[in-house]
Amino acid sequence: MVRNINKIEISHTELGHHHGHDVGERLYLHRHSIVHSLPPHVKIVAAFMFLFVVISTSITQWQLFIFYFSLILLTLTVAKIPIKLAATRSLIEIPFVLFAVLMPFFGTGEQFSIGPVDLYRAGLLAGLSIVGKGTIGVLIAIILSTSTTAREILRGLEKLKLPQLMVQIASFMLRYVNVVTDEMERMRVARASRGFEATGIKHWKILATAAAALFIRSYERGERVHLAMLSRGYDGVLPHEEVTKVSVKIWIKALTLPFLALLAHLLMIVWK
Amino acid sequence: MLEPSLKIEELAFAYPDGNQALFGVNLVINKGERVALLGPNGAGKTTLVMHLNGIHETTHGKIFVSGQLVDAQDKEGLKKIRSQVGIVFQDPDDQLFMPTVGEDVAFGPYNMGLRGAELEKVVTKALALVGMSEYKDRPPHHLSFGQRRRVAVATVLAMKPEILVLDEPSSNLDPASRRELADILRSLDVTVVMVTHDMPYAYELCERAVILSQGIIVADDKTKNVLTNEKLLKDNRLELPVGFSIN
Amino acid sequence: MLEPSLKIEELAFAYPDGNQALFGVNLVINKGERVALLGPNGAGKTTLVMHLNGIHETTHGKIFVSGQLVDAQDKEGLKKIRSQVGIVFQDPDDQLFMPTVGEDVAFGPYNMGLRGAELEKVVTKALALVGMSEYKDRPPHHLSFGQRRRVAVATVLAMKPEILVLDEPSSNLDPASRRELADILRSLDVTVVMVTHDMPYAYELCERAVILSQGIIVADDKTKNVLTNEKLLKDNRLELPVGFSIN
Amino acid sequence: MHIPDGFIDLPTSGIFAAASAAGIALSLKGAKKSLDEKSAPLAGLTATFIFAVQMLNFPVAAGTSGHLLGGALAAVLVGPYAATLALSVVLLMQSFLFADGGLSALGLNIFNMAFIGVWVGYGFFLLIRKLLPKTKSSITIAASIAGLLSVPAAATGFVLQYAIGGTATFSVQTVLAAMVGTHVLIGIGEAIITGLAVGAVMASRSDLVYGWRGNSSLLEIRKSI
Ligand SMILES: Nc1ncnc2c1ncn2[C@@H]1O[C@H](COP(=O)(O)OP(=O)(O)OP(=O)(O)O)[C@@H](O)[C@H]1O
Ligand SMILES: Nc1ncnc2c1ncn2[C@@H]1O[C@H](COP(=O)(O)OP(=O)(O)OP(=O)(O)O)[C@@H](O)[C@H]1O
Ligand SMILES: [Mg+2]
Ligand SMILES: [Mg+2]
Repeated sequence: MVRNINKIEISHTELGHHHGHDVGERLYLHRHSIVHSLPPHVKIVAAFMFLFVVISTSITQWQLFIFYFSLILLTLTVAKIPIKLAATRSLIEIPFVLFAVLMPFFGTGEQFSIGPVDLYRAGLLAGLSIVGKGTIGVLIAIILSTSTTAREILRGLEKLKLPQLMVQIASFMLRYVNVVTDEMERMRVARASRGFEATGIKHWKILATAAAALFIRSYERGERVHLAMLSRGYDGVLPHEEVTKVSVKIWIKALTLPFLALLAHLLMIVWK
Repeated sequence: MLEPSLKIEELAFAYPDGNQALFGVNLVINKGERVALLGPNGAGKTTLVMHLNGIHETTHGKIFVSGQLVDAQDKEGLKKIRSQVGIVFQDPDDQLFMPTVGEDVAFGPYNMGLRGAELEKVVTKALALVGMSEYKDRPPHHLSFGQRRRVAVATVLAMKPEILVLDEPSSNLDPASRRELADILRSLDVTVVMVTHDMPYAYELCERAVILSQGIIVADDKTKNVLTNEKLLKDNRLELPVGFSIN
Repeated sequence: MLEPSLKIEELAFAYPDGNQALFGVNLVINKGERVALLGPNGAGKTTLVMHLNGIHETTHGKIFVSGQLVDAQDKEGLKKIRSQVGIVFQDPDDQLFMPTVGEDVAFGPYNMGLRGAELEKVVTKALALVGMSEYKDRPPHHLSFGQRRRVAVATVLAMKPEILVLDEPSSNLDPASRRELADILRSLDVTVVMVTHDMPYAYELCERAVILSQGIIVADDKTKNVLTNEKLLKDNRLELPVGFSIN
Repeated sequence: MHIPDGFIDLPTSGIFAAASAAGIALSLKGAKKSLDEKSAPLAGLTATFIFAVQMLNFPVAAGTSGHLLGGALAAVLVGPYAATLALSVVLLMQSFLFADGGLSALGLNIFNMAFIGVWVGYGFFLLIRKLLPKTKSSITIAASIAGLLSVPAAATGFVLQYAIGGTATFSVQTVLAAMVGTHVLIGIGEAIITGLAVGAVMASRSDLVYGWRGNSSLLEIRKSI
C-alpha cells in the first residue's frame, strides 16, 4: 500500500537575504548601494574623519550640526537603510541622553528660566553637545555596521594595521558567538523537552548550573572546531578574496562626506 | 475506540530561512505499535520528530498526542504532552546539558515532581539499563560519543514516557549496546517511533515501517513488505546491506 | 623499504580531568592499506584518532606519519603532517565552521594555496562526490545530520590527503550514501583507517581489522578472521547483525 | 560605562588613545609567550563571554550605564596580557558593531576596562591567592574578590578622565561619588559571575585556567598485543 499525497506548498515569510546567524550578519542589511560597495577600510577611515570634524565643532555653531545631520540622513538614504531601523538601534545611547537631560537642572553659573523651571545655560549647552555629538557618533557606527558585515569590518581593521593577534581573537569571537548561541539553543530545547520552564527565582539555581556548563561546553566545542580548522591547514588567516588596490577614485568617493563637513566647518570659522 | 497515540494531519513546515522540509505529512500510530520511520538524508525525519512534542511549532496541519492537540500556545497542555512523549535526539549533544550524568538523568523526573529516594531509584535504574552506572558523576561532555548516546537514552527512559521517539538511536552504538537497546525497547510497553538508517535493525524491532521522502510519506506498510519492495527502496535511497537477507 | 604510513609506539594518553583513555597502543599501518578500527564504546578509538595529526598532544609514546615524528612543538612539521592526514570527525559539528558549505569545503584547499578556478574545481568535485552540490550556498548548521556528515567527508576529500582517517563515517548516512562512500573510498589510492561499529561495512571495505579495547590493541588480523572469531567478538562487545553472514 | 563620542574632549581622548595603543603593544609582547595553539581560542571564547555579558546594560543612578566588566575573569582564565587583548577586542567590536561606546572614545574605554579592570583585578587575584591555601577553591574565591574590586577601580579611571577632559557640568566630586558608589554594587554581580565561571572551569578543565597550574597525572601502561 503506497500512498501518494499531493504536496502542499505552504507560504513562508520573506526574510530577505539571511545567511547564517552570525552576530555581524544579523546586524548587516544586505542592499546594493555605493555605501555597501566601498571597501571596508576606506569606510572606517571616512567614518573616523567625519567624526573628528563633528567632535571638534562647538555646539554653539548649531547650523553646522544641522548640516552634519543632513549629511548623515543623506548617507542613510543612499545606503537604503530604513530610518526606523537606525532609530531603534540608536536607543543604545539612552543612558547618556538621560544623563544629558539632567544637566541643565543642576550646575553653576548663568541661569535663565523657561516658564516655572530654572535652567543653567552652561548645563544646557553641555547637555545638547553630548546628545548631539553622541547621536552622530552612534549613527555613524550604525551606518558602518548595517552596510558592512562583521567579517568585512574586521578585514578593514586588519588592513588598517590592527595587530594579527587581535584580529585572530576577534574572528574567534565572531565565530564563538554562534557556537555559544547554538549551544544555548540546544540546551534550551533539551530542558524544555524534559518538562522544564524557567518561571522564577526558584529556577535560578538550575539556570546558573546550566550557564556554567554552557561555558565549558561552548569552550570545548570551540576548541574542537579550532583543532579541526588547524587540521585543515588554518594558520590564523581566514580565506578572503584577494584585495585589489583601492583606486584614488574610490577614496575620493568615500571621503566626500568628511570633506564636506570639514569644508563647512572651515567656512564657518572664516565667516565668523 | 481508543485514541491513537499519535495522529498527524497535513503537517507542513518551513525553517525560518525559508527551507521547506515537510509538505503535508499524514500519519496515525496506534497505542503499543512500534513503527520504523525510514527515508533518505534530508527527507524531513528529524524535522517531523521535533514536532511531536512541540519543539517545532506546528504552523500548518495538526498533531494529536493521545487525542490532545499539540499547541504551542497552550503551555499547560504542552507540559503534559512533553511528559508523555520522550524524544531521544539524533545528536546526544542536543540532549545532555547538566554538569554530571546523574544530574542529567535526574532532570526530567525531577521536573515531574520526583524527589529523594524515589528519584534516586529511577536514575539508578535508567543508568543501569544502558550500562552507564559507573559514569554517574562524570560530566556528559567528557564521554565518548557512544557513551553520550547511551546516557541520552537513559535521560528519556527515566521519564517513563508513553510514547518513545528515537532519532537514529543505534548510530554510534557498539553492536552489543545496539542489541541491548533493542531488548530494552522490546521489554517496554510503550508506543515506539524509531527513525533509522539501519534496515536490519528496523526489521528486527518494528512491525510496521513508514518511508518519508522529500517531506511526505511515500510508503506505510509491514516492515517486511517495505523492505522487500526493491523499487520502493531504490527510489528512496534505501538498500539492504550486502550479505543480509530477509528470511 | 618504504616507510609505513602510520607507526604508533606505546601511545598512552590521559584527558585533562585525569581519565586515562589509552594505555600503550602499538600499531603499524602500511601505505595503501585499508584498516578497520573496531572496539566497544569508550574503548579509546576517537582518542587514538585525534592523536594522528597532533590534535591531542602525544604525552607518552611516539607516532610517526610516513616516517616523520608527530611533535606538537614542531609547528612546521605539524603543518605538513596535517596536510597528509585527513580526519573526518565522529561529530560533524566539530568539523564544519564556515558560513556556507562551499566555503567550508574550500577552507582546506585554500590554506594549501589553491585559488581561483582551481579552488572552485576542487570544491565542486568534492561536493559532487558526496552528492551535496546543490547545498553549496547553504549554511552547514542548517542541514540534516546526514547531510552534515556528507559535507564533513567532502571537506576532507577536498584536501586530497595521503592518509584518510574516518571516525564512524557511515553513521547517520542513508544506505545509498553509505554504499557511495564505500565506492569513493575504494576508488581512492590512499591509506584508510576507518573507525566503525558497522561490522558488515568493515568487512566490505577493509582487508584488515584491529580491535581496540580499554585503551589497548587486543586483536590485529584479517577482517575475516576477526569477524569469525566469536570469542574475540563477544569479549569486545562486537557482534554480527542478525541475518548477516560472512560468505 | 562605555563612554560615547563627545563626552570627553578630543585632546584627552587622544592622550588616552595613545596610552591604550602603547598598552596594547606591551600586551602583544607579553601574550605572544603565553598564547599557543590551544589557548588562542580560549582568549576568543573569553572575549565572547564578556561580550555577551556586557550586552546587559543597565542605567546607573547619575545617568551613565553600568554593566559587568569581566576584566578579572579574563585575567584569571587567560592571563593578564591576553585578557587585555581580549577586552580590547570586545570594546572594539562593540563600538563598531553596536555603536556601544564611541569610536573616538575607544582609547578611553580600553584604558578603563581593558587596562585598569584587568590589571587591578589580576593584582588583587595574585595577592589574595597568596594569602589563601593552595587549593582549587582558593582560586575561585580569589578570582571572585578580584572581580569585586576591579569594577570600582575601573570606574575611578572614568572619573579621572572626566576630571581632565569632561564636557559635562557635574562636579567631579558628584561624579566620583556616583560612579564608585554604584560600581561597588555592580562589583557584587561581577564577583558572583566571576566566581561561577572560574569555579565551573576549575571543576572540569582546570588545565585551562592560567591562574592555576595543576600537576598532570602519571600514565599507566598495559600490555597490548
Ligand atoms: N535548521 C535548519 N534550517 C534550515 N533547513 C534545515 C534545518 N535543519 C534541516 N534543514 C533542512 O530540512 C530538510 C530536512 O531535514 P531533516 O533534518 O529533517 O532531515 P532528516 O530526514 O532527519 O535527515 P538525516 O537522515 O540526514 O538526519 C533538509 O533538506 C535540511 O537541509
Ligand atoms: N573530553 C574527555 N575528557 C575526559 N574523558 C574523556 C573525554 N572524552 C572521552 N573520554 C573518555 O575516554 C575514554 C575513551 O573515549 P573515546 O571517545 O576515545 O571512545 P571511543 O572508542 O571513540 O568510543 P565510541 O565508540 O563511543 O565513540 C572513554 O572512557 C571516555 O569516557
Ligand atoms: Mg535527522
Ligand atoms: Mg568515538
